[in-house]
Amino acid sequence: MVRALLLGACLVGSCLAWPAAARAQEEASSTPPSIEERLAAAEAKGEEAALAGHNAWMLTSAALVLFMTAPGLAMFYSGLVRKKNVLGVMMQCIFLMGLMTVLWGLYGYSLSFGGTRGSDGYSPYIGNTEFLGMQNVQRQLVVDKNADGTDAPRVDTPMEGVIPRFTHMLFQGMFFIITPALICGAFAERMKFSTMVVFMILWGTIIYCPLCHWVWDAGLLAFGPGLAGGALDFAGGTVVHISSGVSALVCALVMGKRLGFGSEPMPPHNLTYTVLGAGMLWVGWFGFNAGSELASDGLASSAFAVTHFSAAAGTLAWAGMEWILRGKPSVLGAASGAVAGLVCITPAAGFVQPLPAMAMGAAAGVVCFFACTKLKHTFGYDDSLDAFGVHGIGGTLGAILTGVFATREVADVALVSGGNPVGLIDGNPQLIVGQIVAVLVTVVFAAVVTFVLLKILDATMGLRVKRDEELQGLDLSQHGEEGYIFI
Amino acid sequence: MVRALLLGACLVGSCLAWPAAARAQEEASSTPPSIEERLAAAEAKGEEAALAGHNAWMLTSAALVLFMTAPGLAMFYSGLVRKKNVLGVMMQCIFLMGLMTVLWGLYGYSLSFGGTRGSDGYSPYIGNTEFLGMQNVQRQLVVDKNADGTDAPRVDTPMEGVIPRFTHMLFQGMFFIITPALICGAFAERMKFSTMVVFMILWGTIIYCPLCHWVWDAGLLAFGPGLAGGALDFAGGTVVHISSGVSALVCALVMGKRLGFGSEPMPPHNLTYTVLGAGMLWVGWFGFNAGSELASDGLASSAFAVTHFSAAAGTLAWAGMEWILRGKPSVLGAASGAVAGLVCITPAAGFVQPLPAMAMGAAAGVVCFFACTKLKHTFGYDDSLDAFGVHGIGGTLGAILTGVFATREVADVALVSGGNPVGLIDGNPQLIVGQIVAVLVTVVFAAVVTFVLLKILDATMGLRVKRDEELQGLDLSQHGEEGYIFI
Amino acid sequence: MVRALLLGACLVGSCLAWPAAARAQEEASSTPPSIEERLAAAEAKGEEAALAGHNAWMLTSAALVLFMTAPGLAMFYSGLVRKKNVLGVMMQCIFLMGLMTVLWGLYGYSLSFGGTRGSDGYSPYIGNTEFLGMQNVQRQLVVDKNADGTDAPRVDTPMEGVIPRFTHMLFQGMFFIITPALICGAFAERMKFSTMVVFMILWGTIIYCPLCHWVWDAGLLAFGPGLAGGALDFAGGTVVHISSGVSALVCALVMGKRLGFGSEPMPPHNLTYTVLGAGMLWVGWFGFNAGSELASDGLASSAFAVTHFSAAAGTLAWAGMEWILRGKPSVLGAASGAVAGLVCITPAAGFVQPLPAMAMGAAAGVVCFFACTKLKHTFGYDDSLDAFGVHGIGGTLGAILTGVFATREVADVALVSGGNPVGLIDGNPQLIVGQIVAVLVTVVFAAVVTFVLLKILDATMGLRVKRDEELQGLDLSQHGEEGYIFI
Amino acid sequence: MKKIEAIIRHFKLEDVKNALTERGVHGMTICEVRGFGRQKGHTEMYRGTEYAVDFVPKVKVEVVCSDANLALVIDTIMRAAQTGQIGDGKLFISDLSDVVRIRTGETGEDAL
Amino acid sequence: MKKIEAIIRHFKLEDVKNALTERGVHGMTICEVRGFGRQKGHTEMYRGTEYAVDFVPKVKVEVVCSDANLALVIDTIMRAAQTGQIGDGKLFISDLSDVVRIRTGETGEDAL
Amino acid sequence: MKKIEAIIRHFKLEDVKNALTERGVHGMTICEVRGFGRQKGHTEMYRGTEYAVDFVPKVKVEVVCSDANLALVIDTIMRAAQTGQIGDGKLFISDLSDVVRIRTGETGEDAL
Ligand SMILES: Nc1ncnc2c1ncn2[C@@H]1O[C@H](COP(=O)(O)OP(=O)(O)O)[C@@H](O)[C@H]1O
Ligand SMILES: Nc1ncnc2c1ncn2[C@@H]1O[C@H](COP(=O)(O)OP(=O)(O)O)[C@@H](O)[C@H]1O
Ligand SMILES: Nc1ncnc2c1ncn2[C@@H]1O[C@H](COP(=O)(O)OP(=O)(O)O)[C@@H](O)[C@H]1O
Repeated sequence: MVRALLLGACLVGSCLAWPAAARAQEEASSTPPSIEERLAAAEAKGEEAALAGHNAWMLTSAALVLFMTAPGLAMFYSGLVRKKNVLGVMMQCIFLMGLMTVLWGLYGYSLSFGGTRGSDGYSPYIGNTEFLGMQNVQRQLVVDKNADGTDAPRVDTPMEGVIPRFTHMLFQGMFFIITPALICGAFAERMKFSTMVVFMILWGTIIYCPLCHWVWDAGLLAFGPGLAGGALDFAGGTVVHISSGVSALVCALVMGKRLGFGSEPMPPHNLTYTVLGAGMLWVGWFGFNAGSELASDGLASSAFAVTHFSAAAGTLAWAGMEWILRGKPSVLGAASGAVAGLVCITPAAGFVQPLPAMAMGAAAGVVCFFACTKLKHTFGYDDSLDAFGVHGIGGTLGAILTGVFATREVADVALVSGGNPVGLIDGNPQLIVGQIVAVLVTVVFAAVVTFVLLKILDATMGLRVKRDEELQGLDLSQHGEEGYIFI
Repeated sequence: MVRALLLGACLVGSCLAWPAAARAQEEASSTPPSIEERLAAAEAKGEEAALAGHNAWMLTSAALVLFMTAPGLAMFYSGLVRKKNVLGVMMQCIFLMGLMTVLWGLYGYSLSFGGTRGSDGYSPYIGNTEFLGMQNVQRQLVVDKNADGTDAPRVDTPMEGVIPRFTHMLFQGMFFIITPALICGAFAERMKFSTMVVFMILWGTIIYCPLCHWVWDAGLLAFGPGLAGGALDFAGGTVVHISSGVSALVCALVMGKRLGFGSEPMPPHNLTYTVLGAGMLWVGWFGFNAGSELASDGLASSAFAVTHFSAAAGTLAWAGMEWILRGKPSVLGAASGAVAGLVCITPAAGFVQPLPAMAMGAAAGVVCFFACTKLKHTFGYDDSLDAFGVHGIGGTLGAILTGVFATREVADVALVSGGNPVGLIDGNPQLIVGQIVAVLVTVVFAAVVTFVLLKILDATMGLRVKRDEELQGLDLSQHGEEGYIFI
Repeated sequence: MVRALLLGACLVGSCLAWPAAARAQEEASSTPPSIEERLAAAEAKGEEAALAGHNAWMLTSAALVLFMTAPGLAMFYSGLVRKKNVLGVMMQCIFLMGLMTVLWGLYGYSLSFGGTRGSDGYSPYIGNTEFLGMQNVQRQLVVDKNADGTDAPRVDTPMEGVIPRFTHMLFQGMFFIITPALICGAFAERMKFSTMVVFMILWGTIIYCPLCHWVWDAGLLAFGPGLAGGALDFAGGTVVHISSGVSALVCALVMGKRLGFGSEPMPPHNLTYTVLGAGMLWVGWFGFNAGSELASDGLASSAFAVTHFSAAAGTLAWAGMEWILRGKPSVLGAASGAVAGLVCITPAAGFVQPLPAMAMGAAAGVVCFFACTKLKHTFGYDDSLDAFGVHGIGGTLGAILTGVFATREVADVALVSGGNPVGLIDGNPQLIVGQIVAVLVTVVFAAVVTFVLLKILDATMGLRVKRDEELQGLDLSQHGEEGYIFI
Repeated sequence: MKKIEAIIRHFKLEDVKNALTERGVHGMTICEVRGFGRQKGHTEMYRGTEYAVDFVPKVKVEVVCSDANLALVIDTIMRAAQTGQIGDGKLFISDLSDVVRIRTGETGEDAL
Repeated sequence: MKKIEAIIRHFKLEDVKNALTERGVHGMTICEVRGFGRQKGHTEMYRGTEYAVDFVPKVKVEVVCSDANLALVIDTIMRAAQTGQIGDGKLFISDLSDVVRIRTGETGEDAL
Repeated sequence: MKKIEAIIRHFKLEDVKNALTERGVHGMTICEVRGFGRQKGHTEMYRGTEYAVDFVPKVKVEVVCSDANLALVIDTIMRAAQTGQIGDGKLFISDLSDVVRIRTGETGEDAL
């Protein structure tokens, strides 16, 4: 923005939060500043600089997580459906970007993160109204007094740890978009768009917000105060992947199969999109996991590294299983394995070492491979894009393995270990209990509420498009458009 | 680069700018440093750290804004044309990335930002030669003297506010690429490539650089010294969107319609590209708007947040209008709405609160929807990809609503509010006048100069490809290539 | 992660590394802290902030470099092959992301960067076991003592310069992915997948790791201690581009031409992917080159800028050559020119000024244009996607021109110039000798080892797919999948 | 010999193929076509511009058979492709003067 | 009954369809084809390699009509598809021995 | 006049085209088709679901020629398209009652 003026003033925005320091600095030109003044200036500069550094990484992370939904997931998922439904899937992604963001700003963030344990009005079950409509998040004018009694107005941005609360809200808000978007994989190619919209509003409000509060706002499942000692969930094993994966399974079961499922071929119409989307998810996941440190520090780097290793091992494992069992590694297998590895490391990202991370990724590749091939075929449900097989199963595996591999060598001392053993390999068997309890609570909660919601919606609005519409494809029937017109 | 050596030295590059501090630190190993020395080191460290943090975000932002042009806009726009012109559109984007960057480096940055108000050689009409060929931007060797009289060479990177001027130049240079690229939407599928190249050189030089100087280098329209008190334009409502949108309309009018417009169907050949491109634009726009703070601070987070909210509201509003008026929300509508919301919030990003931002996005979704459907059909011009309908109209709306919703609760105190009311909701009716004046000046300036340029080019080089070439498509006729060979 | 607790503690992760400072700050609420205490806190804050800022940029850079491989290179390369091989190319990219990452974590990083010149166990030929299995890279628990004798456990993240070593490892690990992936361009559409996997494991281990050590870990070719004074290679002219480009040529020669090469048309099946991929490469390259500064400072900005200018000039030069010689600029030409410009500036990014960078980009555009058109046709080898023509030739040109244009005005004083002339334009003819020697060593080393590897693999596993498989396409024959099913 | 060109619905292709092979007809050639007839197309809307897409995607199945087999083939396709709703498609029957198998040069019914 | 196969230019399809429907012909099937004939193709150039693309994209329109209608259909298509420049395409007329409507089993002209 | 419909392999198209033009046949129309016959298709596998793709991509080349030229055209295509392996394809020969050149209105052999 305004450049020339900006030079006249001191150091843009944030500097204004430290008017004393700023003034000290300006006076410096006339008389040499005292040690006291220089120290105050250095302190202010340090604060500004720390905020700048952490914020730089966290804003980038927020952008990366949105990037995961579109183009990432939109591309990954839409490549897997038939051509006639390609826009249907993409529409779910982009529309949810709009819808969930508005809900998050209005009340979602408050229901998730409103209230601080120990202070008035805090509940371990659901967030309070602290941040409703972005109050206490947005900037506000504060008028201090100068030493000479004149007004010293400044604009204050509320902080959350080392970053502006705005940044925290944004980062977490991106999770509120991608989590419901993941569920879309289960009912792809057959769900009525209008019902999906209502379902997601309810799902986000009644399932996501409480879960998020339980796990990440010192609630029911949080490490420490939570049930059975609570669970460690660095970046969303329970909140994001188990919740969406289990709800996806319930959707697949309640909605029933696609017309022609099992008899007609339904191969992915554009695997190139799926691979490219997987690459984008991999890149974006660095923001998802390393960003969940909510700061740019050594632990963020560690989380980034284990994320990368797990994804890599997952890629090799899934493709390797295919190679062994069917003679050919497939690119869909490699892409799926990468995602499985990423899902599995998510809850563990801030607690485990690189080699265990590779083991976790490899385990996820193998287990999710069987979930998406054998398990699904055995039970015969139509989880179109394997949202359950990858996110539900992979997330559960990750949550439990976090209890195994979490270690005080990695975990934050002040928040987690206090220097004591953390996971099973550290010699502490307790954590696994907390992890399993958290998994069970999440599974039951997500499954039951999703089931009830779907039944109500089925009775009122109807879940599926009409038979003809399904045959014609969602692109034309729901949106009146075609994906590709190559003539 | 050189790792092992690097360990031997101190702290890479930037540290060298503070040799005193560095030396102080090194000596620390022998005798305990004095408070004075430690303070000097802490000050140096603070400077290094602040630069690192702000620069991290701004380099990321610069990358994000380039990402908006390609792949973002290239994908968004090219999906909307017919298959035979897909490369024509992409070529315009990638070629402009080359062309405008070279111009920017040679003289564009200087014409836009050369000179500081108040100092010699400054003109409010056009930048001076300060930065020609990157002088005063690029690094330079400075040889200081050590206390003992020996040479202490160091390389200095000129600063611009809290970031290296290089970073400022890069960030602004990305705007110089995307702004002309936006215009391409108006004459898609029919403009001669050679003429486009010449047109864009002239447009960038004669329209963009002055406008940029007027608004962002304390010139004719700048807040404060500008006409009628000047206008607030955080990230380019006038400079980027109104200028390109209005020029787009003039292009559409002067060039005439595509052959077969109105009689033949011309549906988007690949809406999947358009949606994916919209997702990329949304992500990249965070760099565009939050980066326009030119620092990583609380206001950057605020700008990021309102950008996100406005895009979300725009998505819902445009798709919602379609749902109400035509019974189906379309994915093109959702994507267009997101872009409309992003355009509208651009001038306001650093001045408004979240809820007003949602209102602005919603307004943009509705207004641009009507502009691209009713208005265009009423007047019958062929703005192929609605560059005017979205950027011209959305930018104008945003510029005016900035006058309404800008508030001292958000705006930078030192640069903008001084603690006093800013926009209409703060109780200050003056700003709206400045905003409207800036809009009018921009509209008239861009329209008239574009018109004259086009008329001259029409008479000399010809604006349109030949009839046969247009029928064959630009890919083959202008570039001798095909987009997809799927056989 | 855990939000509410986080507020109770101090400043997340990194802060814990400075418990004294943290405590000082907490006590501040009761008694005013002494100058000594405040200074310690300010020093700690400065360290935290600097780490945060540099790390923010470097993590972003690491993500950007992965982004270059997929979706970037996957899209760029796959668009150039025939439809039946589109997945084959993409599979190479995504599988290598998994494979090379696992190797890097297990031993690659250690072989490349293990050991510090001057310390025990260092070899200039190959890295040692310092970082095997991520030891000395990963986090570790350290138990200090408090003043009162109680334990003060903290988790330490080893540093590398100003960033966590984890970050350094990640950033460099991304290079270990993209470099082999570049080679895939030479044998596209005909190589057996299983053989490719084995080849890349060997190539990475035997060629990449040593080369990386020679150049970037103070080894055989490093600036200063290296042969003939060593070479400057900021971001990988020799290590990445010459090594991969030359190996690519050897692959093309040893494997022979694709069936039907020269008689059947083999046009790019999806140029839209290629252009979009080029855009992604351009964006990602900012991380590649500016990230190679390993810090967020003025030199990073400079490297970013010259990267951008060179890419731009390359775009114009290649497309311009076509325009002049064939009457039409092609979009493939523009995209190829951008990549050529990016390749050429890579070794020079931290050493040259903007205008020379433009000259280098333009030279690369012209030279690589001739390499990919005339040279290839003259010698008749089938380097399917011009990996040699662009990376081999462009990298060589860049390495040599670095010797010409590197200047003390830009280069890091402490690490490189010491204030003395650097390149030819500074008046120092020596550097060019070192550059040429490094190029020759790299060319010979990469060519010979690749040749031997290929011959062994040819005799044991076979390099090419069977004739029928090649006709059917790699997607079906190697992976059992189709890229697009548009019916 | 006869050529039957059957214009059918996409999702009936599997059924038609299976029905034919079950009845011993082991050759056919298919092609994507778009048809215009009684069955209505659909409208698409892009930023306020409405396009009537009158052509409906169909598959054309071409089966060449001996005169003797004609009735069987017609009957088989008819049954397999019928849904009873407008747009089921048509069979066009014509004479071929000869058939040649490229691989062997066989002609006439031997070539099938 | 007769089958008219018309090879026409892409951008004439709308006109042909409208002309036919105006004259009461309410059925046709179209298909993307590429043609080789007098009309020249184009050359494409990718990194110095030149490809001559000899085949030009065309649309094949198939109309089945009664013998009585043949002249009308031919005339209608001719007029609508003509530009007068090389590459306008051709009409191939052949006999059909029968037509069947899959939905109803009607045959002959009733099936149209 | 005769119409020859040749179902051939993709990679033989160039050869067929060249062979025909060498022998003075300067017109043809081609179309992407998929064939089912003796030649086996392939299987594809996506996350554990296996699809047998029975249809093999082929190209249909349609050449219209005078009765006199028929043998030449058949022979030319046969030679150019043969590999000797299952799946080389077939030629279907039928009579045309007329040909019209849209541009000029010429009919019969003049229209070719
Ligand atoms: N006169 C015709 N000539 C060629 N194709 C026709 C003709 N009439 C119909 N068709 C084809 O048959 C398809 C089905 O015809 P339509 O009238 O929609 O329904 P129905 O098969 O029930 O009669 C059309 O989509 C078109 O492809
Ligand atoms: N002998 C032929 N057999 C089959 N199709 C033909 C034949 N000759 C021409 N065609 C088709 O007719 C189209 C137009 O023919 P062409 O010679 O280019 O121009 P014109 O239609 O003016 O005679 C060709 O593109 C091709 O599809
Ligand atoms: N009865 C038939 N009707 C129509 N097309 C056929 C018939 N039989 C074979 N074809 C076509 O001919 C192609 C080749 O036939 P196929 O039996 O595979 O091998 P061959 O050509 O060696 O006999 C098939 O893919 C199909 O397109």
